[in-house]
Amino acid sequence: MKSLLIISRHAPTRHAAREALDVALAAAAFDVPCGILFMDDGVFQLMRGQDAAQIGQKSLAANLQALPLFGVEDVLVCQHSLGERGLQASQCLLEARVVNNAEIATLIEHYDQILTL
Amino acid sequence: MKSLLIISRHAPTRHAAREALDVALAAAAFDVPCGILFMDDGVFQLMRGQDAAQIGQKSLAANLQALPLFGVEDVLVCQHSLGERGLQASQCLLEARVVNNAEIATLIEHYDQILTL
Amino acid sequence: MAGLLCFHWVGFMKFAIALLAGPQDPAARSALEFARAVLSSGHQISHLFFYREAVHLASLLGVQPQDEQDITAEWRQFITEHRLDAVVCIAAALRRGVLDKAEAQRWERPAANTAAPWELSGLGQWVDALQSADRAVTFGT
Amino acid sequence: MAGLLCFHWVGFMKFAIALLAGPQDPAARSALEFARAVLSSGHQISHLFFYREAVHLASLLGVQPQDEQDITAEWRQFITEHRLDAVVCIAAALRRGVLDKAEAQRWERPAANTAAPWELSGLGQWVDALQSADRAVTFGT
Amino acid sequence: MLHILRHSPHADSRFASCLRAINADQSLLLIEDAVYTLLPGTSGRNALEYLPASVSLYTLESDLLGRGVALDDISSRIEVIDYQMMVALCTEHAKVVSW
Amino acid sequence: MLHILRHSPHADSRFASCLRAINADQSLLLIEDAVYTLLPGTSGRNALEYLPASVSLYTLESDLLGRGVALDDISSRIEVIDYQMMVALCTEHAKVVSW
Repeated sequence: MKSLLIISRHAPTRHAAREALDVALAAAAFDVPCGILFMDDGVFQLMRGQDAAQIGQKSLAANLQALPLFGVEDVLVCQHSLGERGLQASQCLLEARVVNNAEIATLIEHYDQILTL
Repeated sequence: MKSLLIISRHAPTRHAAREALDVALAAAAFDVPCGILFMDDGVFQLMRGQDAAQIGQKSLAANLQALPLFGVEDVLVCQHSLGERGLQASQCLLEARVVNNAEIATLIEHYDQILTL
Repeated sequence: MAGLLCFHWVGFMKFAIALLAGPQDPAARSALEFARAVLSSGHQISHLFFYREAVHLASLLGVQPQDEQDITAEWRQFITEHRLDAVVCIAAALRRGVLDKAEAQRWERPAANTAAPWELSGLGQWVDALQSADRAVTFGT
Repeated sequence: MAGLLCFHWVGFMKFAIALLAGPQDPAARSALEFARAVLSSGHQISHLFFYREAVHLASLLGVQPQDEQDITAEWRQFITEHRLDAVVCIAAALRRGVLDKAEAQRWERPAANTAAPWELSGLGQWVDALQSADRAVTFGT
Repeated sequence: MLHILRHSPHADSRFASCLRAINADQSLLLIEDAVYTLLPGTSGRNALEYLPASVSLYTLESDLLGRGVALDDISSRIEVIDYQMMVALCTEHAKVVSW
Repeated sequence: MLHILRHSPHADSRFASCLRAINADQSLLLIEDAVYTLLPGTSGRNALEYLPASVSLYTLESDLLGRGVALDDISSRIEVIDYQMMVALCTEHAKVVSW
């Protein structure tokens, strides 16, 4: 099996964020070794206290929490992106491993395929 | 008549650029006093030497050249946006008046309505 | 004294509301919430105009998952209930494959995917709306 | 020596190509030009997958101005001519109102707007494509 | 004049363009993903703080809550409003510019 | 590994994100609006020049010509290619990442 890293870089309010999670969950359901890296505005998906109903949306929380249950092994968040946005890993609603630029470059080398979504 | 300023801020390859020009031309056709300000990536619309057929597009040149003919009075380009992109007004395919930030703020005060497209 | 009061009393206004982004963009909801608030504040909506990707809101074919809100259905209901003019830019709609029966016949396409309360018409409608409204607000830039 | 030659000889490859952006985005053309070059280089396209706004490419209803190229028609012709598998993500398509006859009936919508050579299917098809292809290239991110 | 920003300060150059075009005595309303600009300790928030005190700043409560931006974290300079108040703001300003 | 950038360096944070993730001995291909990065005298072009010499840089000729970016202005470090050569690049690299 080729491993797959999904780089999710859209804010949770963008439909693209939901569709990136769908790809990760679909891949994991087919037993593809799969990781997900939240980067750029994608880190906003991990903010606690989002009340999506206020803006007429369905919460992403269930899809996010399904990631480890479905076997998405690596849940990662970009340190640089968090910092730029004034966020800390302790504020995240998933246990995501914080990775720096060098670690991201290594991750991208390590996985067989990368999808930026 | 209420005057209308259109701020066109998309690169020429984006469909949004064409649709912003369509609005300016439609307004001018109805004799609305109308200006257009090219800002951000919108200044790329004014670059000389674009061969749109190379990328399967129809050139924007005809629509741009129609602006003064249709009576679009002010054709303006943002100095800051040009500078950031390494461009000079002399490289533009329309005679556009270069405006700085203070002049842009004044323009926005002067026009009755502003559409960012 | 009356003059001063008049100055503060803005009165009821006619709003023109334009939407540029499609059903998947949060702007589709912002515009609807704003439109609802315009009416509930006692103002009037003189024009609704749908341009660029917003023309997809006029499609009758979208199917949303059961646990998600259907913004196109909400817009359709709002427009119908308040008998509003909802103009979809015809040039933008044709390009993106949003056709009513007349256009589907004219261009010999196999089906239509929009109908009343949506109306396909030209950009002139928006130009006109901008002239006649007291306030023009654009969503989904 | 044979080993060294083998290392440099990449051979013919199976490409999976995904497109995420719609017909109005320059990526729709980049992906098509790339796909043509894959075939003209002697390689094979094992899968085409259309996700997000790219599902609108499968609509049969778009009408382009006469002096502009019709990218959806070009894609349709390319897929038909080379008998390629062109899978449109069914979940993304339903949301955006791109339905074939079967889905239009299932969801009781008044019309269908897509048909062969486009095929509506699940994300599993893309996952499968990523596994079986030698190279996977995404356009329109 | 009322300026409305809706995009994330990180995703686009609109934020900078709007700030370059804003005059003293005008108003700025942050909606949708632009509410992320209000997060403490960010360059966007600093840029807002540097605006002249005569610029009035507003944001939509539902967009804050929807995105998990805590009301407690918002600068006291920002007035938190609802859609009815947004309509009122539009009536009080002669022009509305959406960026 | 081949990185492909397609967005204008001014419109989005992808350019910066890609540069943060790129390793020496990898390749970068600029297509579509990313060719604007090649304009002389811009911060984007400078950022490209600062990449290690071991990073190979490519761009698509049709995208340059379509946007009016003059071939003469392109740094000699950049190899100008067509779609067939882009396909060849994809076969020569084990992985392709589109930003």
